[in-house]
Amino acid sequence: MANQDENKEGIGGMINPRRYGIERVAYLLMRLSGLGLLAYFIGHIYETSSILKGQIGWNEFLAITQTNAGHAILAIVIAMCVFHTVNGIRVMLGHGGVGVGKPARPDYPYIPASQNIRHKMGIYSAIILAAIAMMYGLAVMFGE
Amino acid sequence: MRESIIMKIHYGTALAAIALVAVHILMRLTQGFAESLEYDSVIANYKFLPYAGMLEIILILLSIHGFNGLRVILLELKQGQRYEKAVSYGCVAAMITLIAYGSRTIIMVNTGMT
Amino acid sequence: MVESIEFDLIICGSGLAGLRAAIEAARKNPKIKIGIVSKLQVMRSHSVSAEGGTAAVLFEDEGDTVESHIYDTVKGSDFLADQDVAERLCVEMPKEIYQMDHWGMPWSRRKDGRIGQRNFGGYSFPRATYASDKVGFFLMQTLYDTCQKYENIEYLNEWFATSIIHDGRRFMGITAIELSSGNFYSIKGKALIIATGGAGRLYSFSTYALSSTPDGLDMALRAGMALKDMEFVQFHPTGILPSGILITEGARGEGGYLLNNKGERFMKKYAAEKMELAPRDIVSRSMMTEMSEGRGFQHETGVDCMKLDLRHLGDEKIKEKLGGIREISIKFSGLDPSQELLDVRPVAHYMMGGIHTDVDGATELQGVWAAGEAACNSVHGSNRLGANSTSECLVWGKITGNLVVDYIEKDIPPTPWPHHLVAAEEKRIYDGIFRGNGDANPYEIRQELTDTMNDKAYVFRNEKNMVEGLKKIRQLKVQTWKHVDDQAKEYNTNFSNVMELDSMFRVAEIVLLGAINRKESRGAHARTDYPKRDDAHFLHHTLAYYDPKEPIMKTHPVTITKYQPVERKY
Amino acid sequence: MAQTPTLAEESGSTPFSSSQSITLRIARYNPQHDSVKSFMEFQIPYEKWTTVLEAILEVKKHFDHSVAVRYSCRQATCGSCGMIINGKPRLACFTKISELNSNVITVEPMNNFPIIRDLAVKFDRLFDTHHKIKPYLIRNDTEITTNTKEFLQSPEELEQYIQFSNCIKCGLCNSACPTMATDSSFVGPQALAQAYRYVADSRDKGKDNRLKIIDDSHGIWRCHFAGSCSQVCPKGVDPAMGIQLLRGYMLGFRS
Ligand SMILES: Cc1cc2nc3c(=O)[nH]c(=O)nc-3n(C[C@H](O)[C@H](O)[C@H](O)COP(=O)(O)OP(=O)(O)OC[C@H]3O[C@@H](n4cnc5c(N)ncnc54)[C@H](O)[C@@H]3O)c2cc1C
Ligand code: HEM
Ligand code: SF4
Ligand code: F3S
Ligand code: FES
Repeated sequence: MANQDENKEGIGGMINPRRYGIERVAYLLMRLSGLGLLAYFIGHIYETSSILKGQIGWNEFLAITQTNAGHAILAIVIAMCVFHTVNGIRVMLGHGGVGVGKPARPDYPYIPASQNIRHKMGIYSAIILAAIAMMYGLAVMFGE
Repeated sequence: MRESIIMKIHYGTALAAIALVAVHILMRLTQGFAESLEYDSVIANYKFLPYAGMLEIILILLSIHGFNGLRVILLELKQGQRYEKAVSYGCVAAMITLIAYGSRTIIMVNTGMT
Repeated sequence: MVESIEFDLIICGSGLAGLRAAIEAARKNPKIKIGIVSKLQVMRSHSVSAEGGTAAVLFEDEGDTVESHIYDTVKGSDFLADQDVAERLCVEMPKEIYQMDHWGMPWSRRKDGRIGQRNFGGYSFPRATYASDKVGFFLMQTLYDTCQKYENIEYLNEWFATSIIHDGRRFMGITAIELSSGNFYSIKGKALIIATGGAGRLYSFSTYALSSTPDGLDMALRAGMALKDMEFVQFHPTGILPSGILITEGARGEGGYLLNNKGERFMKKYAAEKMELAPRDIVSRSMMTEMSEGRGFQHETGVDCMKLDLRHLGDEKIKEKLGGIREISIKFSGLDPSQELLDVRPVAHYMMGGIHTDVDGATELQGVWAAGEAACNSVHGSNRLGANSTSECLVWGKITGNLVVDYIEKDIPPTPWPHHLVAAEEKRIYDGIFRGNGDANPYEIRQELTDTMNDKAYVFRNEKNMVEGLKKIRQLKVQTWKHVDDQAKEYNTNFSNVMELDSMFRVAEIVLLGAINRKESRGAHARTDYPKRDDAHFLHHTLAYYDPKEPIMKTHPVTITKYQPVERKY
Repeated sequence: MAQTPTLAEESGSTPFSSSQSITLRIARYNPQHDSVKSFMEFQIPYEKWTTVLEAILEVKKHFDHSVAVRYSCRQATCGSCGMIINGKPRLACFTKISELNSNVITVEPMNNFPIIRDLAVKFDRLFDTHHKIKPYLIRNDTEITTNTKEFLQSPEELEQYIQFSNCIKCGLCNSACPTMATDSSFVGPQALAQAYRYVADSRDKGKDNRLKIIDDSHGIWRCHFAGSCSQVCPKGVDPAMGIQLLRGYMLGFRS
């Protein structure tokens, strides 16, 4: 990790979301949700393969997922998926140079145009949509 | 491969996946979540060729996207020629394995080999 | 045995002059090996602080002439400039501006796409070429970036040069300490360009970077070269309080006023025509006179000052053309120039003097050239006009870079490397300084020295003060400050600070001696006891040579080609 | 002649008159001799305009000559004095003690740069990456001849890149960037912003050339638009913007 010779901040510095505002939170959530989704995706493919074991195998597997814990995990997956998707769209636009502001002579005190309200709104909406979707998912799953 | 091509694929797969995953999930919701997971309805879905095709495409797109994402994170975590080579090939291998494994399910169910 | 490395050309100093020379040499002959030795990281040189402009005649179609630039320079110098040298500067400059443009310099532009120029003190045409108010910074960036094109330039970042090695006739190399490791090296070379900049940190109230100390000048001095005209120190009228950071003359060039406590633009009494845009020596003296006659202000630190009024320029113009000083005054003094008056006071800003060179920048030692502020080719005489210094750096950077390649390309017969000289130098700095002991705190001594210079050799000078100052400095010199408490090798700035102090003593003494000897008032050297210029006795340059006991002072004639000295009025 | 009190600017010999003081904690570490980083504490009086750099130099002057710190211009133009001040990368000469709102000020060497000693760090990699992106006008008539005049450039064209031209190579951005925290091969926001500075210059013709250089596995794609670089930049360069605009070319959003 933080290598003394290179004095790199290491993973701790990379994931620390506290110092640099919401953009850094989005960065972290994007990574976590990406990894989370990948893990789920692998699990999901393994899960669905149980269908090859016929109805019994499938139902056994389904039973495992349809516990409270299973539902909770699924709810988180939904949230991750929505956040990752919405924020992913924002990130792609940003990476293409959309909404990152126009170059202009900077005047002191310097306020970076790329750290603007549009992208902040994008991040907040990703988080809010993710929360709504998660709640909706929970309602559907626990509601029955 | 040039990094720009890889990353264009990364973005491209993400974009394509948005639409398809939406369909995939909406199927769950329109059919009613629990019912859609009944063994028979699942089998029926798989047997419906366009749907199975879609699943196959999602599988490929997201495997590419996901494992490339993983590769990116791993490349940034640590550097070194051997490590980086291992990460690149490892991710491709994992990707292929996952696609193969998932395809096996889809193809076998679709062709009625259960 | 001292480790050694080898280059064809060694450039000591990486400011505008050093980098310009490096590019010129590198592109002229891509085969020679060039080493830039700098006690700072190359990009950090003091030149980045230059703000206002670079003088050149660009708009002959709009009425400017090279002739007029030459005359303004000579008149500004109070006729002490060597006129052939001034001519060289003004003739070469326009090409340099275009060359910078072609290398990517972000010059500010006029609506028609041509390069913009602004008004500056002492000129009869607005010819200070500008890039917002960060000219030096952008020039440095342009040069540093252009250097990246050349594979034959090597950067010795943070190497402190300590001495010049020669056989009495010809240059052979230098010695230097690599700061990061603390190792002492000899660097062999066929030729050297000294571009170590000014030494304004001799004064405690100064616009200079904290690193602008006279170690480069001292190195040349100890190697037997003369320092010329060191008594002429320019005090810029507008150093902002409390830091002393510069508020560029461009602020007045864009229309700023200087006010006294009656709210008057007092410059009308001293330079009715040019007002605030009279040359710096005149404006500084006027400010000091106002203050001593009770028409100044007092800053909250207790220091006297005058006010600079930029409010009428408006926020937008200030942001566009003076963004840098806007940042400086808001940040460091808490004042927004579009709303408030700035507290300013004359501040040590430039040294007209330096290593004695001819019009080509060649020194008295074969194989050594000097360029930039460290050199004194006498282009500025006794008072430099604003914006002429970055120009000088560019022009003589180019000239020396060019000539030095011709010299290197000639076959120079090899001479045996004088190990004993390197050993002697090693002894001087390690036994004499690094392993010295004593209890005087070198940092406090440095403070006292620079305070003394500020007190005794400021804008107005007189015999009594300067003699007192010299005595004080000699007293300080014999105290036991020659020791380095930090005995680590790596990045030992304590060591380099003490070495800087060591050089300050020798050069401060020369400044004072020159000033005491010059019993007249000329340009930046204003004596209350001899208020008139005295061409009969003092129309000459001052030279100072090293001697372990006391510097040897000589004189040197001024080159006058076309313009006979007349009284200077603005 | 006016005998006014002298203003001793150089790290303040003006006796600090105020009664305010702070605790300055300086990280001490010499990799050649020490196995761990440690902190030394000093009580430093200050005025409302005192900067962190002045406080450190005060320590160097009166308490401990051996503090290793890089500085030069003391006016935020040379880029020497970047360090971590109370947890964030900042320029010591451009950070006033009074604006930190804290009684304790902790200064540490910049992250993601190898430590030489105490607060001084190695810049070799930053200089190398800067060199790598070809930071100069690329076209074949950059050398002037006798009658050359300027390349015309309108104020609007200047506006397209002047912001990025303000970079002082202080490295704060590289120190804040999350990718840099773990990836020592990443080109980094400083160099990428400079690549954009030249690409956006109407006089330059080297766009394709430069895009190729930064298109590798530790190139521009390792920026995830985290934006921390722009937040810490003391000169308003906004590298994050430059990088995304640059990537816009590669993704075909711009041409
Ligand atoms: C605040 C300010 C504003 C200015 N504005 C303007 C302006 O608007 N227009 C104008 O024309 N002029 C201006 N000037 C003057 C001008 O900036 C300088 O004269 C010029 O930059 C000097 O450049 P240089 O290349 O000679 O040396 P510097 O830039 O001072 O560089 C000196 C170099 O020498 C190196 N060095 C010194 N000693 C040693 C050693 N012992 N070993 C190794 N290396 C060493 C240093 O590391 C540095 O790289 C201004 C000056 C100041 C102070
Ligand atoms: C369908 C909608 C999706 C969109 C729009 C999308 C978009 C993106 C984008 C733009 C990135 C790059 C982020 C960056 O470089 O900063 C990314 C990264 C990533 N994605 Fe997705 N993605 C989607 C779905 C998925 C899924 C389903 C998975 C899991 C299999 C996944 C796994 C990853 C991973 C692991 C990363 C790397 C994380 C990072 O670099 O921050 N993505 N995604
Ligand atoms: S972009 Fe800003 S933070 Fe980064 S090196 Fe340049 S000036 Fe410093
Ligand atoms: S902080 Fe790093 S991730 Fe990109 S936007 Fe700046 S370079
Ligand atoms: S000392 Fe130059 S940037 Fe701080």
